Amino acid sequence: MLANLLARMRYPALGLGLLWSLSAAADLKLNMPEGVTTISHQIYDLHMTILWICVAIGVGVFGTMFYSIYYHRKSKGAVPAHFHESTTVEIVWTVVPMLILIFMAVPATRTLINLEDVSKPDLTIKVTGYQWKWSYDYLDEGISFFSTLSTPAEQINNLAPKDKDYLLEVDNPLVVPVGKKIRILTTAADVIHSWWVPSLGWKRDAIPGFINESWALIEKPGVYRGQCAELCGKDHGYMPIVVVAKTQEEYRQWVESKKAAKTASLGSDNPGPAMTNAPGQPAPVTAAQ
Amino acid sequence: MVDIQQHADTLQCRFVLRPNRSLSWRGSLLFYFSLLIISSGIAIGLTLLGFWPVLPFAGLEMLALGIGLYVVACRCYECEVISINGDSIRIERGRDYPREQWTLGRMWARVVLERCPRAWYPSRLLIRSHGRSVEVGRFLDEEERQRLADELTRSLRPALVGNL
Amino acid sequence: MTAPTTSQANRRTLRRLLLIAAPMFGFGFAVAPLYSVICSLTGLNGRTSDRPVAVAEVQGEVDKTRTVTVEFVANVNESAPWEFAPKVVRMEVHPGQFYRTSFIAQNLTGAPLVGQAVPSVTPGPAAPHFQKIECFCFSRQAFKPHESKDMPVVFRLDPSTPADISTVTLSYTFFKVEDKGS
Amino acid sequence: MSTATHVHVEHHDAPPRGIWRWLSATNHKDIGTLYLVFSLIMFLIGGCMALIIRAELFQPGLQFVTPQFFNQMTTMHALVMVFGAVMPAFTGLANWLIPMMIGAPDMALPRMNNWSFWILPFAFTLLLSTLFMQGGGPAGGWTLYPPLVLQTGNAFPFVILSVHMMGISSIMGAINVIATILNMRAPGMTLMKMPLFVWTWLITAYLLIAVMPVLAGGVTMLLTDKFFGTSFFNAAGGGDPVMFQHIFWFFGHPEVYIMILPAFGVISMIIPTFARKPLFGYSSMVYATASIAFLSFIVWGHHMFTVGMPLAGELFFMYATMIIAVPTGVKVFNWVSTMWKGSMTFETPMLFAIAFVILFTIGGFSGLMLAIAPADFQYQDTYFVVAHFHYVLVTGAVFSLMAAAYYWLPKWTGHMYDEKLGKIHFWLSVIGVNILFFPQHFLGLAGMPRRIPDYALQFAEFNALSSIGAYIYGFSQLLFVYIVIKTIRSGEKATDQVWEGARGLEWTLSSPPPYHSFTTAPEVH
Repeated sequence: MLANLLARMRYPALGLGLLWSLSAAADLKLNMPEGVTTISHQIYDLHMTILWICVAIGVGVFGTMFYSIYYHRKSKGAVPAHFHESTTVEIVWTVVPMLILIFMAVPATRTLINLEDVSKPDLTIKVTGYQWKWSYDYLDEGISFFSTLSTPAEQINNLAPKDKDYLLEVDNPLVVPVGKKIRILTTAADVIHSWWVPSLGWKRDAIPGFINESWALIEKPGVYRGQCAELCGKDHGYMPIVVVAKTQEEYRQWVESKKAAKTASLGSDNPGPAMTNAPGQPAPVTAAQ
Repeated sequence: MVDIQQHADTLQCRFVLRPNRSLSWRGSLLFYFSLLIISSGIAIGLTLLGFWPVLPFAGLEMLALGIGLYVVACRCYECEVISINGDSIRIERGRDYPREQWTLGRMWARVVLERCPRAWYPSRLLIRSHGRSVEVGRFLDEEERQRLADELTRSLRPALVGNL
Repeated sequence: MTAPTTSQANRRTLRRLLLIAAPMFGFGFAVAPLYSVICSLTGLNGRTSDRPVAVAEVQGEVDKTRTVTVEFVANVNESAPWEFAPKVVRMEVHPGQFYRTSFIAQNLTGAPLVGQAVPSVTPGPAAPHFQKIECFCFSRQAFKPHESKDMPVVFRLDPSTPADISTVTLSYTFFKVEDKGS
Repeated sequence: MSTATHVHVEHHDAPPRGIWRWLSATNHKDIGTLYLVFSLIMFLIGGCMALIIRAELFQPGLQFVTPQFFNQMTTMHALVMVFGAVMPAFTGLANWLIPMMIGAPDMALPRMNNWSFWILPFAFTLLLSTLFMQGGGPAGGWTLYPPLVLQTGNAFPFVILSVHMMGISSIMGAINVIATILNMRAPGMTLMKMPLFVWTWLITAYLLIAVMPVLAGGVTMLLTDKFFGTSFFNAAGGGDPVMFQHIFWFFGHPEVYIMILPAFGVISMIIPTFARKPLFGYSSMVYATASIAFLSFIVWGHHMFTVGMPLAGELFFMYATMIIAVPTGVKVFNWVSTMWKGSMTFETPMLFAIAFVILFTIGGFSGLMLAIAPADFQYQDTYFVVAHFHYVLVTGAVFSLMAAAYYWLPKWTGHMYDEKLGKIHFWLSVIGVNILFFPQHFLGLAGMPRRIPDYALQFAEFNALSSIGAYIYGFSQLLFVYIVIKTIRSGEKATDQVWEGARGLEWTLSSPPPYHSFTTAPEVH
């Protein structure tokens, strides 16, 4: 399909090539990340398709315009023509863009349907936005913890050199398994936030009192970073997200260690912040009547 | 626009002055109701959803628009009639009937076109007689006012000549 | 300028105005139904009803052939001093059948508290099919100091729940209510 | 006494002088000038705020301002630019030009015209004064989303009041424009003979009147939610914070077109002049404008794809938004066809108009990309969006205003501006603005969220570049101020027609237009 063909053209011609080589030299990121989930690849392809269609239209329109600017200028002795209407032309340039739009709408619709299909998840994690931190609850495991920025204030205030993951590092990252369909529920406890990890391909608003859902199936292990994407007050820029995708065995080990730590701490103290779930013991289903 | 009716032999003439209007009363109404329906449609829709504070604002705004259109429409129907008759000049102003009128002696009447010393401001056309002056043709555009001034001056002259 | 030109021009003006006004006019009429369509499309009210459904009102047979997963989620707004959690995290339900579950809340302070739980259902299209005949969210809940409550919900999924919905999440957010009791 | 006596008025009913002249102004040219001067001042104030933002973002880390003040700057910059600079500037153009273009002696409601202007300085004094209040100015973004905006300190009611005042001013301006265009066209000036600038303003005014009550109602509900215990947007009381976003964008999307449709009108006046060829497809331009206006009512959801709408809603808003590309495309094609086989010269207004066509189209392309819902999940609330709407509003609306200023300045002042300085201003602006906003596309795609005072190291290079562009663009506007002042005070005498290819009633007037209207009879063919 043309879309895929276009999407594979990583090295565009002409002027953009310069920027690309610049980006290679300076390790600048110029484009949307391809991401690590099935949906993010589709979105990347869609993004590239539309980008190239826009570039093509732009070359056509601006080309015509520059041709006209160059050859139909008074200083070249151009004499103005008198035409100022053409129904045929008007119809053509109404219908052709319409067709191009339909061509774009088809893959967009397909991707969107895919994106919204949250059925049959393997595990569900609830993400709650706070001013200004995130909290994660693994519904089935009963694990829950807060995740806050771990960049020291000295770095922010330019009193210490900034390290590689400046502002994109947290104390407790979200740990997830690869190859599993993860359903992410988002909500917030005060104002609206938005949970966004570019590598997963989407963002979803976290709205107080309401719950939203979306999903990700991460293909390869790694550390993926993101940020809050909805203005949420003074420290909006300081509530990053770090997702650590582990192989399934490593993930299991992590879950076990977390649970062990939880039982250890339960005996000691008061329950801490109010964000806890009942232990995951399945209660009998009771019919009301 | 200026409408001139002149009787060459009787030395009588009438100038009927009206502002230019490009929208009829019916047109104004239609326009107003098209906006009213849109605006109240939106406001009622939101009210049904429970967001009623939009409604009073829409109402106030429609009221303001209605008043605005009404005032302009009325102003467009304003009319001034200058009748030069024998040795008097009668100036009547009104919409359906003459609400204001003045009578000036023709003998000492002068037509004065005052130009403002500063750019951007309109000229004023005054008919002066015995220290009284009446402004006419406020709503005309500059070229019409200029033409009216010339016509008025011309109409007043024969009387002057006749009496001397 | 002559009179007929003006009136002709006026008439033409009117016709043109009408041409523009007509779709607007139509749109004006369409606004209210359009809104309801758009609301249902967009799930503007992504919440389930705040009002109980009378048992007599509900219709439809129990559909034993179909199973839908219902998940329960509890949140506390602005870190209010509550411990709040569902008793069970997940249930497999048949549409049409009534189920009872409960949420546990505990006042963590030594002072009386009043809270209001606000429900939210995702996915949005499932929300109108989620019927509750009994719910602690229908009224404010008063808590004595350190009181712990077991608050029941009796619900069912309408048998007409769209077939593509396999998981429904019911989320409650507990808001602290400033004054008065329930 | 053979001709009417011409005298100069000296007695008490002479138009007032000094400050009172401006306070009591009812003349459309005075009011137009007031609007334009006011918007230029606001443009510079809003620009200073932008430069504060860009200074903070020049390097990672916090250097100059606190995050809270940074948020106040982004919020105020938007409010000042949208309601203080762009909208009043277009209203100013409308006041100056519409009566001249349609052959009317003045605006239809001169006294209301005076009020609608004089509300604005008070509204903005109030708005800017909130920066000095306890808790600072509004910091929740110009979109005023609850619940965040409800955390604003003492400034909150003042912000709402100033938004109301801006709304009242806009509505009065719109009523005036509508009444003038409908009632006061010269004989023979039928609707389909009106210059496109007049057409686009008529449609803009219609939009304004349709949506302004929605904004007024929306912000009033915020106020009652905060102070009177209602819960329209408060989930605890049965409200829904997302509904505010629906209401805001139901106003906000038409508002976007309110800021760009008159720009389309301006460009449609300028390109034919310098191409010496009539506008291609006049009637399709009118219909395209009307359909853009109509579509603007049904696409608001594309600003909020990420709030969790059901699939059907996302599809509806995606398709409706994509369709807007069609009439917008028609406009761009028509402009290009107008240039085609013309006889072009490139004076400063034409340069700005050509830059508008190119850069606005780039903004349109990124708009189309943003319309694609699945991709929007990546773009939403990133610098890609910032780049998009600045291409549309700065290189779109503001460039069209610059073009308009150069185009009509000789008519207004009677003096030609300095062409050489004008060209320098153009090139500085166009280079600066692209260095400023083009890298922001890359920042957004690479994952930098909007409205953050500090950012990860990977974004450093482009942010530095962007800030440099901001300073080039920002300071080059001082050159514009200098050019305008110089033109008013001196300069070569402008002819009546000013531009060789200029057509339209306003060019039959002398420069400056000495009186209300025409020295030669307007004849419309």
